[in-house]
Amino acid sequence: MSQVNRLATGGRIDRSKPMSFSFNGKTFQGFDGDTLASALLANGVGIVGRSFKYSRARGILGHGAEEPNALMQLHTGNAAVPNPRATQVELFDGLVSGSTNGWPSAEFDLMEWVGKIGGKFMPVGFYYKTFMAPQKMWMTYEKFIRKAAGFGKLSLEPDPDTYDKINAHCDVMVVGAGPAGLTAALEAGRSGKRVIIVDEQNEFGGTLLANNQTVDGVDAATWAEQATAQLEAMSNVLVMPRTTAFGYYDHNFVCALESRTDHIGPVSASGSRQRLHRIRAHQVILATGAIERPLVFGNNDLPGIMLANSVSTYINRYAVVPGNRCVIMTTNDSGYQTALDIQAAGRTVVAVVDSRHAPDGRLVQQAKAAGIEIMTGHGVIEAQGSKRVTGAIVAPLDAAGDTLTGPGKTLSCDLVAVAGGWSPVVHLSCHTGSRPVWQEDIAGFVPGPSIQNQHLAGAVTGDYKLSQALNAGVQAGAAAVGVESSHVFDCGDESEGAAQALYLIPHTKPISRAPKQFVDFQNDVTAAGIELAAREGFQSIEHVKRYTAMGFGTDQGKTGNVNGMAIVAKALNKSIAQTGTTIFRPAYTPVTFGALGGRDVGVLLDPARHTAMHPWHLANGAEFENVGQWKRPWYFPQQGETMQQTLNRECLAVRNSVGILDASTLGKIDIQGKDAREFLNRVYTNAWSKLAPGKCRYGLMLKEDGMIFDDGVTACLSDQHFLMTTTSGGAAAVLGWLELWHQTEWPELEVYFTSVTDQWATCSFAGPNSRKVLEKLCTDVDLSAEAMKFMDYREGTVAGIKARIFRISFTGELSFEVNVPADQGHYMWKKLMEAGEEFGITPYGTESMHVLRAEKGFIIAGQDTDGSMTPQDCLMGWAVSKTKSFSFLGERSFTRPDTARADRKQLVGLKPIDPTVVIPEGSQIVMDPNQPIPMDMMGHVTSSYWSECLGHGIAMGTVKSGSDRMGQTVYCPQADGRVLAAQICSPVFYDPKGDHHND
Amino acid sequence: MHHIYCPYCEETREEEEYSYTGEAHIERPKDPAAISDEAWGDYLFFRSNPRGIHHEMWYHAAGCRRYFNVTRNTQSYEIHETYKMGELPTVTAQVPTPAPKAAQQGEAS
Amino acid sequence: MKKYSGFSLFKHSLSHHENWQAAWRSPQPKKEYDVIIVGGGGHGLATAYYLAKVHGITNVAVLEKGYLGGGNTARNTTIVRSNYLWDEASKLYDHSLDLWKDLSQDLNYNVMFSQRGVLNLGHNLQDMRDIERRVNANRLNGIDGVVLNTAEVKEIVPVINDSQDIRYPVLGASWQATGGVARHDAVAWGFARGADSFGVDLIQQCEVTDIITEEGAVVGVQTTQGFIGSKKVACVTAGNSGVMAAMVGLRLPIESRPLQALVSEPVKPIIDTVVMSNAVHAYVSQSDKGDLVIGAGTDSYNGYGQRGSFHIVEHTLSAICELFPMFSRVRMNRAWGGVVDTCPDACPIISKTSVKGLYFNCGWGTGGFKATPGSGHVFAHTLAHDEAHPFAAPFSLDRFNTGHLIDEHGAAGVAH
Amino acid sequence: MTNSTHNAATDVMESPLHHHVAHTNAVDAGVVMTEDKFRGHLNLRGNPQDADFMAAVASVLGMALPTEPNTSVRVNGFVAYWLCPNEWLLIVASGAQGQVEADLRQAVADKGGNQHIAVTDVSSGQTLVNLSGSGLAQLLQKSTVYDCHESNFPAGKVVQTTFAKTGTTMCKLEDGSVDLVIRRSFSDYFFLWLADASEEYGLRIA
Repeated sequence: MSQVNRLATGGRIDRSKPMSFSFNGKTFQGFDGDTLASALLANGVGIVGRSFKYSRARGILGHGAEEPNALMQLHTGNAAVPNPRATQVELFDGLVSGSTNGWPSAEFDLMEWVGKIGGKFMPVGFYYKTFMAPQKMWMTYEKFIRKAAGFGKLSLEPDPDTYDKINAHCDVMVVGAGPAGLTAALEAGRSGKRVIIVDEQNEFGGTLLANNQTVDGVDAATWAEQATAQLEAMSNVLVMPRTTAFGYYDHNFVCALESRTDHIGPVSASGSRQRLHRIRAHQVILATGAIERPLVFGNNDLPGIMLANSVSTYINRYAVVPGNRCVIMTTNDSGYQTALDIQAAGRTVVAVVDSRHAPDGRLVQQAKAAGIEIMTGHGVIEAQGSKRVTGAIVAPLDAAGDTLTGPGKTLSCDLVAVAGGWSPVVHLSCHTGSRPVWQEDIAGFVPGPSIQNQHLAGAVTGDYKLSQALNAGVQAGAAAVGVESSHVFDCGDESEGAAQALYLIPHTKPISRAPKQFVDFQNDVTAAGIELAAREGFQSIEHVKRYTAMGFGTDQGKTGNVNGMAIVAKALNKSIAQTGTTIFRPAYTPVTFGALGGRDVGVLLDPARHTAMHPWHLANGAEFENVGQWKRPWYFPQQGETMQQTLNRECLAVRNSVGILDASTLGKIDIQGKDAREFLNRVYTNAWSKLAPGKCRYGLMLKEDGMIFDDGVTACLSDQHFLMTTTSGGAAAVLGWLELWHQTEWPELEVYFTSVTDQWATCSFAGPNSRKVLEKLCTDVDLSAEAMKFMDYREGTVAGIKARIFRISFTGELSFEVNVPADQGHYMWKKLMEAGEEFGITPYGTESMHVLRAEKGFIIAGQDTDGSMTPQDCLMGWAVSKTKSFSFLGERSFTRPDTARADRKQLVGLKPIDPTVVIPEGSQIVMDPNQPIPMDMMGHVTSSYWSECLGHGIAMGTVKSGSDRMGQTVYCPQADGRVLAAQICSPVFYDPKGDHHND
Repeated sequence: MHHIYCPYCEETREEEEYSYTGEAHIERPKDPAAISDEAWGDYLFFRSNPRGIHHEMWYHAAGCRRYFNVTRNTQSYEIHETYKMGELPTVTAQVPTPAPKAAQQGEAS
Repeated sequence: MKKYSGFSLFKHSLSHHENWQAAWRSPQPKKEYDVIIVGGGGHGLATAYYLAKVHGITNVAVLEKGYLGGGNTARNTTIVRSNYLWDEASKLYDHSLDLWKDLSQDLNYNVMFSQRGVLNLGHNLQDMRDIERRVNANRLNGIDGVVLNTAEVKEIVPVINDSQDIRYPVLGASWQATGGVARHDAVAWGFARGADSFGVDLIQQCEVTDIITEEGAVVGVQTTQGFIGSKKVACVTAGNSGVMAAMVGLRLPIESRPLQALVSEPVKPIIDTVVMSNAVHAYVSQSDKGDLVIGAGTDSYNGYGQRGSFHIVEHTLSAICELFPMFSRVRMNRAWGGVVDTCPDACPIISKTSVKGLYFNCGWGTGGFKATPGSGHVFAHTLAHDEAHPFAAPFSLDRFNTGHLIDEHGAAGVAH
Repeated sequence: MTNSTHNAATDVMESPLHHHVAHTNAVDAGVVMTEDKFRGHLNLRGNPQDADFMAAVASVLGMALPTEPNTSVRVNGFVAYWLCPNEWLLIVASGAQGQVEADLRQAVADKGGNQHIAVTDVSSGQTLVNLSGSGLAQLLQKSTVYDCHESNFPAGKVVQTTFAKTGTTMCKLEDGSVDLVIRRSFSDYFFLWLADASEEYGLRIA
């Protein structure tokens, strides 16, 4: 098909670069510089899709972000992109596009008949009134409803593209590179300050690119090119085309999406497809322009009915005239410019239909002089046609535009250009909480007061003259950088007659009976629907929006909202100012999830923290567990082993000889100062005043509500120097906690905290042979049982490295922890492995560690506690001092009525009656498994393992009044019907007297 | 997206560097054992939570690791001032928030 | 109240839908009511409905400063489930779920309650322990739930990333088949229409500016439409509860935080269930219109601005793209924020106060929508009898003094 | 008191980024990474209003500690970063940290020993990475929310801020390059991020 609507000359397309593309399976030609929309119009394509609810044929309405109809399905396979607007898709050779709706095709859609017949029974809100009985059937109805859901289709394959982000900072951020934005950026740029200017289009200039005016005597488009070149030449100005500022957040934070490769091909060959710019600006200048409004009349959604300004843009910028015989429906002078443009393009202007009775502006005179027929005091009340407009019924209106004053007549046409006035693009200014204000004289909302450092320039303020936009830009740019400028641009005579505020053109029939008069094209919201909503009591504009779905589309009501509000206001007998507007939210235009997620996916989703010994674990086949951000070896399977076999081997090695664990991930906080002891007294439950240098002590840390928050061993390195350990996941929180109390409540205490988690690599080796291993590597410390007792700390040299040695145990066996600077951690580990070889030293992971500590009844904070357990609940009252003079954090909460209750859940041991059973962790505990549901649950199993060393399953769990129930049998009903019985016992299953670790 | 002046770093930094840590100027009772369960509960959990001027603490977690105070409008998100620990705000709500007094339960339930 | 049905739609279509009556009246406030409910959101309207329907108390006004259902009801991700950990919470939410099942018929208003099932994903071993614990508790409480492994999750959500090599692989999930979503606005409107039909006055654009007490007892409220008397005032004002409490010199254990949500452009159906992941902070379902409806995390600061910080949305969408690698090509259409009333234990407050005749129903935090009918039902009981409904009793204010907290986030981390 | 001295034997010591040297080094790389490994890092705490403390430290380092926020001082191979009003990071020669720590404690003790100070060896817990090259500015923009433009981040300035999803202390040098302090356990993540973010400019490990 040839480009029937393409002009031979003019426009900003490059005729030397033809491009072939497909739409709904047919191949067409366009040119470089086209959008998909301009290329489709050039080829005479009318129907671009089907409407959501009624499956009506829809064509292109606008030329930019406002387009509600032309949602496309682009590309194929994993490159598929659902829902871009044809008006915003730059054409490239080989582009594959299609409609998102329509079955079997958008051109011949069978659903149209369903819509035509069923539509009558589907007024707004019809879902709420039916499909209620029986309730169960809703899911069945819904299945059918969901079949019609959605526009475009996602690929099921992962996205082949990447997306990234840039943080940017500037003195002045200019949004929009139309006339106002360009002069604002030029003015601000001249000050030398850092300026960023963005525009959603591929080319800067905005309306200048499709304008017949002159700027200081220079053709508008040429002036725009020159201005852009000047900006590009300024090193302090960042010029970003194809970049949409989509969100304006508090404290002048603006987010902009840069499209980097969408105009080149379906998938980015290298680099990111899109880049999110996170911009913090001292001053923001919104030069976002205005969008033309359509008018509401019967069948106003037919293909061939377009915004007048868009028709002019297609002619002037793309050299495309989207019709042969055009009727222009206008309420203001701007429609006349379109008439002149059409005529200049050699097509027929059937008539300009002007709702005003006595228009007399400059453009009106020009049109008259050009011999264009003008019907004043008239309105298009209904369009005719099925797949494209074929005629417009025109009837006389009274001066207010409320009532028809005579019979209508039909004008034959294939294009209706509608100029219903302008809506300033107030979206961004709303994002930070500023409410737009209705301005009667321009019949539009303008940005309201804002607490941001925000400036406005151009059409966004409701002033639509080119010279005013240019001059306002200068002033905004100057104000943003704190200078004064008196430069004034001259664009010739721009005088205009007064516009009429008209939204809905009356029909011969009442709204409820007239042919559908569309307000929101994408969601098929009609004037009748809005009127019905008002009739049914939905009187707030937000209610109307929600009941009718007006403005909920992907265009967020850019063309329809004001008309809808006007119809609501009229139905309620209020003014638009009283009715108000809904609030615009980010995003101004939709933003890909990928860009919002950026590079923080895959391995970069969250940092994986590694210890110094990590390479060894990898090389030796460890399976890893996520503990907080850490990767910890979970277990070290050998060839052919099941996980349980591995655990059995690892645990027995510890019990019988020696095992080694990488404990580097435990949080470590270095504490220095005269008041370190006093501070520890306040944050731990137990007493620290008398802990001698060279000694360690276990401590429990509580939140002020008395619940266990963290635990760990703290060593006294010297009288005023302690090393605290925390859980692996809790280190940052504990350090923040210590700093909080020190900085806010007890600044008088002389104590400093420094994180040394990463400084020290920790090898923990446990088992009866652990001393022998250490003795091979350490000769300068007396490691004998007499000289270095359980919970002692020494400094010494291990394998030639200055080390900290702790005799502490989390396994119940004789055990040592050696801390060395992490640079030497890997080396130390290897040396210990060598030294331990003769004893069969066995690396073990967190799972065996869990088994070994459970055999000893040691808790894991976060597994056996859950934020609702006190030390007493864990039967750890022994770790709570009752004699400290200072009321330590959390102590007061112990005496609250609920915390002091005797029947609280307590942590006890559970021995399965069937010794071969391992009760699943998370099992709930009941006393009587035969009771009816809901059962009286006494607690739950927190930890449970097979103990190879003991030859039976062991578990820990919470049980109401558990410590009073020793010996009682409890039951754990399972999902599969089994009931597992266990006897309540001491949680210390192994070596209750502690002979082993004291060995 | 707050842009917050750290009174210790003496620079305005991005929100991502900070964490919010709750209402400011809540003092720990000097003698917790001496106060009622109600007063303790009030200290633990009850907050003024105003719509408007709010004095609150932020922690410069990714920066200098200092806690400091911020006077911020919880409706407009405007920050009026930031000040160091131990200092008092200069911007306060015109209508003061009510004196601390926990909403207590009636007897029946 | 004229009954809605397929037949009524047909009948009205013959008269071009010109004769539908208003779903509710727009009355002027009377001088005095038996009960004033402050807050015309889902919970307040449900309270009014059940007060009238169950307790026969119809001389009731619902005062709403904006428009009905315009607060968190209008802003949430509409997830309904009852698989809470603790007995107290699960009883309350399951009571609510029971009411949901027949709500459309009860209200004669299709609230589109769609039981498409809810998955709560686990990404590490502790997540899975917590899931086991919660599902076992649910089962023994008579609440449906099963623990699924990765393959079973994949079967329900074929588009999920089930690779075990990713940073936080899906290890499994809890699955509540009876959970789902509902049409949030319809819930408010259905309750409003129902309450109105019993004679409850729904008064919009009526902001309560003060609560008037005499000798420690409530006598009425001062509003932008004048003084309105009542000896019982029930505040159901979610994020604004702290502001209401301050009117009588009370404080609450509540902080109001921004909670953000977003929707994508409509795309053809790709997921059928609700997928929630606490560990990576992402909650997603797909509406009948085709939007992916996504809940983000709560901002950490207090805020009444109905908007939060951008990085929260970024964080959520990186998690979503990780879980659903094809979603990175779909586009966010709109993001917004609500003001959620967060409690220290992530459980609500349904309670009398030290001021006679003043009641609060608040603190629902991020999870109030699912409780709407249950909350209204038990709160109506509390108001009617001046004594807590058994399901509401554990949620009294004095638990913060006694220490009897019902720590849902401490225990299970699933507060949404 | 702890004097942890490093063993000089290099096969014993592994820097946090040691295993990333095998990265495919780009020709004409826009980003060049150099790990300045095994430097001595000491965290120093004390009261800057305490003249004795300041004098004691100056006597050891041969320079006064920086007291202006976000500044650094660099003399004779010693570098001191301001971290907060009572906290500094001292970067000293490889292996010297033990001696410097001992000297600092002694100098303070000589002043009467009553000062409230803390010195902590963190040499092994972090590493110093230098980034330079034509792609540096954009790389930093991708990686940190801090404004690294020269007008805001001149030579000598020290900033603690975010780096992707981890944190860093960074210092601008006279030659325009940037020194970053990276925590050991995050170093693998740091490198993954760096390699990814610098892909479009090319990355070379010097």
